[in-house]
Amino acid sequence: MDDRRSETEEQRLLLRKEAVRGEFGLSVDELSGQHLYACYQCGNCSAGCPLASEMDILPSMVMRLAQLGQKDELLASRTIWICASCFQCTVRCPRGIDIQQVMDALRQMALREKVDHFGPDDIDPGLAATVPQPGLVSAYRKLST
Amino acid sequence: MKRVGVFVCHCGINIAGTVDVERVVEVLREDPRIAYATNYIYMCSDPGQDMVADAIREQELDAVVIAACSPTLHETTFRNVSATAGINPYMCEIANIREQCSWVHTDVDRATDKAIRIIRSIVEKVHGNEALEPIPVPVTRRAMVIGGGVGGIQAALDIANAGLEVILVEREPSIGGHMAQLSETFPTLDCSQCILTPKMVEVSKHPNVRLMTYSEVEDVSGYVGNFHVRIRRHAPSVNWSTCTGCGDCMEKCPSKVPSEFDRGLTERGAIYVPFPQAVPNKPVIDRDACIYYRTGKCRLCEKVCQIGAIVFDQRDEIVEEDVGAIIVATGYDTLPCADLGEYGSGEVPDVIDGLAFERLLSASGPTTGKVRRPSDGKTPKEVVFVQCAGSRDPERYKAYCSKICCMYTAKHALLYKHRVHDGQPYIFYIDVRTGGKGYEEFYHRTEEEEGVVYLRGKVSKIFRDGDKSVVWGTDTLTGRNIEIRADLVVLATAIVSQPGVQDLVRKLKIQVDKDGFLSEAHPKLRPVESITTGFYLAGCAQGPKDIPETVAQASGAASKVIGLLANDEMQHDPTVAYVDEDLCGACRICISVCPYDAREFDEEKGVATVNEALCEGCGACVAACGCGATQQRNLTDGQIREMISASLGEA
Amino acid sequence: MINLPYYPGCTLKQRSSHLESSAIAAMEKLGVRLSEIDPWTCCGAVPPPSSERIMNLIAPVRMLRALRDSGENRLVTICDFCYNVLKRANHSMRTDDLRRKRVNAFLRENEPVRDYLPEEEPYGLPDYSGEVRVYHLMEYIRDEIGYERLSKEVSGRLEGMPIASYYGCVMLRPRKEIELDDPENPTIMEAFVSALHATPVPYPYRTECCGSYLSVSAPDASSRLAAKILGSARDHGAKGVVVSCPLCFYNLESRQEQIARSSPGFKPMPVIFFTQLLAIALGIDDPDVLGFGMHRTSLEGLLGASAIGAASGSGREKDR
Amino acid sequence: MFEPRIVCFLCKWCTSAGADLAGTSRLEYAPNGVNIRFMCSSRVDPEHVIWAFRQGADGVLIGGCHPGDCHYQDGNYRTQARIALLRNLIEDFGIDPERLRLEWISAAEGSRFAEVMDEFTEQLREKGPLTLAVRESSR
Ligand SMILES: Cc1cc2nc3c(=O)[nH]c(=O)nc-3n(C[C@H](O)[C@H](O)[C@H](O)COP(=O)(O)OP(=O)(O)OC[C@H]3O[C@@H](n4cnc5c(N)ncnc54)[C@H](O)[C@@H]3O)c2cc1C
Ligand SMILES: Cc1cc2nc3c(=O)[nH]c(=O)nc-3n(C[C@H](O)[C@H](O)[C@H](O)COP(=O)(O)OP(=O)(O)OC[C@H]3O[C@@H](n4cnc5c(N)ncnc54)[C@H](O)[C@@H]3O)c2cc1C
Ligand code: SF4
Ligand code: SF4
Ligand code: SF4
Ligand code: SF4
Ligand code: SF4
Ligand code: SF4
Ligand code: SF4
Ligand code: SF4
Repeated sequence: MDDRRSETEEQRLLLRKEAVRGEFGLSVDELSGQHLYACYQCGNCSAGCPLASEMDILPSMVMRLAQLGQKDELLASRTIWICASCFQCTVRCPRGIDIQQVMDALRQMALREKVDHFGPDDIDPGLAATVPQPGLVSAYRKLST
Repeated sequence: MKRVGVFVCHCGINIAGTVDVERVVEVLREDPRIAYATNYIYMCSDPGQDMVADAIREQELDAVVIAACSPTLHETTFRNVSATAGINPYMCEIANIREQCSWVHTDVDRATDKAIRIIRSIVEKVHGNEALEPIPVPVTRRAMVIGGGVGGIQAALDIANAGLEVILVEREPSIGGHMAQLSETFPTLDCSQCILTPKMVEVSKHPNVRLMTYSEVEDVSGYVGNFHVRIRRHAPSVNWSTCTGCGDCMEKCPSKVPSEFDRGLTERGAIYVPFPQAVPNKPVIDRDACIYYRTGKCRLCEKVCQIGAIVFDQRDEIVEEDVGAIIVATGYDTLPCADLGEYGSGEVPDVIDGLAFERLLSASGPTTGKVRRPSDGKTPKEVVFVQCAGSRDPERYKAYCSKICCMYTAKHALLYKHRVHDGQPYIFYIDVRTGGKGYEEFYHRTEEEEGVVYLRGKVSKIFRDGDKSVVWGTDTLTGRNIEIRADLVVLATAIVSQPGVQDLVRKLKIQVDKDGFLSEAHPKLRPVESITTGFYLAGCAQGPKDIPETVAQASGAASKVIGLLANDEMQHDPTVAYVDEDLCGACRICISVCPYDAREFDEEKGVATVNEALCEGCGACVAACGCGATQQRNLTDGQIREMISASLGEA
Repeated sequence: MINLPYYPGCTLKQRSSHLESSAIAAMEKLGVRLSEIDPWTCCGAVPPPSSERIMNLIAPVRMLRALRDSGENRLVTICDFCYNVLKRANHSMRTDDLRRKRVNAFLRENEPVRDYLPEEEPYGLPDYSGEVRVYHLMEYIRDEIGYERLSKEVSGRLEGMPIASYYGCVMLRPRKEIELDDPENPTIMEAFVSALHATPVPYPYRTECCGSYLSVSAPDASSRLAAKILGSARDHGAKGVVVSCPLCFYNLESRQEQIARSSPGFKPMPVIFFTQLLAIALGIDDPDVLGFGMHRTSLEGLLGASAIGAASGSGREKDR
Repeated sequence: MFEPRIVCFLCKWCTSAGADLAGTSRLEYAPNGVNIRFMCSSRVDPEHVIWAFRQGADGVLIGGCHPGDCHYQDGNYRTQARIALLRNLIEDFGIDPERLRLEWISAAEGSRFAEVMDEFTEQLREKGPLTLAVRESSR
């Protein structure tokens, strides 16, 4: 009985004001130039994201978790690496948030804290020889330090 | 020099506890600017009031200062006392030594000092005061209502029933507005036509109402109580006094254009009435659509009309009227589907807006109330409703919430279920807003009993695929994206202001907010009045509203008008701005600062003037006038200087 | 002949040389000489010049500024990525005071000292504030040549050919900075296709992203997107897809074998650059110019065997 | 201790009503100001302020409704613009612009009014009496 309770307890997001309006949110705001709290969770970004089916956390939920200061969960997510910076979410957000920039900010933070998500070694040499430069440059710039 | 008397009140110990009233009186008696000073325990009591009146007579005072509580409490009391004692009420002023002195200080010496300064400053004010009379403004006891939707109809009826004349001006050939297009109305589901049509007939038959449809206000001059209006009556090209409304002409007219009333779901002729229950039920010729006006050939309607009522060369007519008050009830429009690129720009045939769906649901509509989709007339089995289409989107569309669409979408889904029992409605929403009596219950009913699936998320894209309209949305509650291959999609498009509103408000000189809705004088306390006196607001012209709120505001506006027109004259506070013509340098700054358009320029004399009936006495123009030409009655710059000096002088 | 300053970008010089060769030849026929600006450097290629980092803006602004200082006020580019970067850099020089100051200050400091400059102008020429108009070649054709004129200049070779336009992600977005067309309901490519007498095929996926650089980091995800886009175009009756971006071309054209592997039932679909289409319509059939040899997916289904045979006799693949 | 003298120009609808509320709530504050009630803060002419300084005021407070709440629509915006200009002007006269204070105080903010009066009085006490060439000569 007791065990189960402590388990459910752990599933709760422990909110503290340090997390909700803390360092993390501020640096996301600063790095992305966007206001996280402008997001009112309409979900439009998720609904139109062409890569949503490849993501573990939908873009709107990325925004929500960022509002709640859930840094670890976000930086460990697959979503931030799957986002192709296609601007679809950005052109549709009713609150004018450039979500793609928020993704970029999260990627940067992850790169600063951890190893590269993707580096020259990960690329198939055949691919490297044929893929147009914007693809290569973007991949390196966005996905590695 | 005026003989000024000062009456210092103790208010029990409320004043006397902190302010040494005896000393105050002693000091004031020494003041050469003061002829008489005394004190009393309760000045507003009957004996206190008598004391003031007696002193005015006995001491032959020209003016009095009551040093007591805030003027908001007893200014009127003591001005009345002064009047009964034979001096002009504007010769009485209040010095506030309670709220702004005795109650907020404890040091007796300093509070007493301050009280003396306060009194001396007010004494200087009355020295400069002149005797004033309220400005009488004559009133034309007739009103005009612009817009013949449910709001305008209600307002016109209320005024007419109070025994006053009303002119009801409607731009379209028939009154009724949007409510006439609706099927059934939330939350009670009464049939819209059934409750509206009797009112339309009543207003058209009312002896006190002059109905002018197919008409527009050309211009308005004058001010509250005395407006002069010019109304353009568009030529219907039909002699309405002889036309019987038989409809033969409409049946035969070969021209066909989309019907505005049916949101393009049906067609009408060039000669038409907008809908069968129209009031008045007389046709007009839409000259842009008429073959004869375009090519010089046809005149079929003329041939079939037994009466000979068709008049091709009829001209617009200008009617001039005087009215005392104007109600603006010009309603709303909805955001065109064409503006919504991600929802198909209005080009996907089975993506329609809420008003079109109302027509599909309406028993008198193009499908006699059976839900059929526009593309192929089939019964749609899966219908997606999209809320907040163009609302709550400051980035691309409208920042505000359109207020009624949550409710009418619930209604749409429910009525759809009633018509198509095996159909499945889905509603995409961001929030469900049900602020109204019985509204939340209505929403629960749709959700629980009617099996409507509510999906929390915005729809990002709609496109046509085969005969389906594919909807991409999300459900933020499960964190899953959704695709629905719908047979019909209904967009709850944003409520927007009338496209013509800018033109209208320019003519009326009233204000609109950034979204084009009419601005009210105060958002809480004067919600049915325009900022410009004499204009009143009703219905969606002021902001998105449902029918109950529209009707409530219309009745509120009507009662304000009835109050204003109750007498032949209105009284206006005389502490208004005035101009010393010799000093005026004709710079016209005053004209630009006045929020009420009370300042005008007399080209002949080359000086600025004040329209006293419009001036609210704010003083902005007085402060703006660089020449000192504009002053305010009983608060001139000279008075203010004296007040300042007195407040800083020795106590 | 009109001389039009032209920025090629890295890709057009190497892996997508057929985009450049067909563009130059076709524009030549329309009386416009694309003259490469000199010198040019890589534009940076990363679409979002993020607000905090001005470094992404330096390379594009330096080129635009040099161009302005040489008296030009137009620049055309073809690659969607270059266009996005140049146009957005330009936009921020027009609208963002702070960034304009910072970028210009940076450029000044790193400028070679020119002692012939007069004293009163120690900083040389005035700040760059977005004076050059950056065109996409498609935009130049629409706005400066005009589709009406174009449709008169071309032959009927493409008459009635059902072609789907694919916009990709960065040609139209973000809306406020690019302002090329409505990103939700664009018409520029369809109108271009019509002007060439071909038949534009509308389909829902025309503005859905093909995965961009995910072909490098998450190739399977990008394959799945490409399969949907090409499948949707096919379902709506297209015989070919026209693109303007080298990366789109790569994702939709060069990777069709992988796409076929991950999406059973996938059928190859011809993909062609808009400049190639234009060149064909203008009667060009030099195989070196058209560069069909660089295609991995047969164009036969679109152009017919004879047309391809003639044009693809030889082709260059510079990188190989 | 130096007791500064303050002239307060208050609009009738908001700040004067706020001052009344401070009274009904019996909030104590420094008695250094005398209030002069106008219909609207926009009635304040820069001349009035300068006059007050010349007549011996050590500070002038102007109180109006919060932006957007003006009874006369936008009077307080005008005041704000005028006072901003006036600040520069009085500085040229050798008057510390901090001696002129503009506050938005609503009819519900009695405590705010009391606070402002205390704060302003204290601030002026620190600054000491205003010495002014024009004033000296006029005395
Ligand atoms: C799809 C939909 C469903 C709805 N369902 C419901 C419901 O179920 N229940 C409910 O309570 N509410 C409902 N509403 C809201 C309802 O329609 C409005 O509350 C109501 O119609 C407002 O009435 P009105 O008189 O203010 O404006 P309107 O009905 O718009 O009338 C304004 C009138 O003014 C006229 N006019 C405009 N400009 C001028 C001019 N310059 N000169 C002269 N005349 C002019 C117009 O022609 C029109 O006749 C619904 C609204 C929509 C869009
Ligand atoms: C916490 C809270 C915050 C709010 N904030 C806002 C806000 O920010 N903005 C806003 O617009 N609205 C706000 N409101 C709503 C606002 O309070 C009401 O809209 C408004 O007060 C309603 O006024 P009323 O005159 O109808 O009723 P009330 O204010 O309730 O007045 C009714 C009066 O009738 C008297 N009375 C009752 N029965 C009898 C009887 N039998 N005989 C004689 N007298 C009787 C009562 O004593 C009372 O004085 C808020 C409400 C709450 C609860
Ligand atoms: S579209 Fe914008 S407002 Fe909506 S959930 Fe995404 S980030 Fe938030
Ligand atoms: S930018 Fe990223 S998150 Fe936004 S729609 Fe494109 S892939 Fe999705
Ligand atoms: S007049 Fe005012 S101060 Fe005097 S007794 Fe009456 S309430 Fe009190
Ligand atoms: S036919 Fe004549 S009488 Fe009948 S509706 Fe038409 S105009 Fe009127
Ligand atoms: S003249 Fe005009 S209105 Fe009359 S029948 Fe012909 S088209 Fe219709
Ligand atoms: S009323 Fe409901 S549907 Fe309409 S805008 Fe507001 S929240 Fe959206
Ligand atoms: S006092 Fe105010 S309302 Fe009167 S004329 Fe002057 S600015 Fe207008
Ligand atoms: S501001 Fe004064 S001087 Fe100027 S026009 Fe008005 S009254 Fe005359």
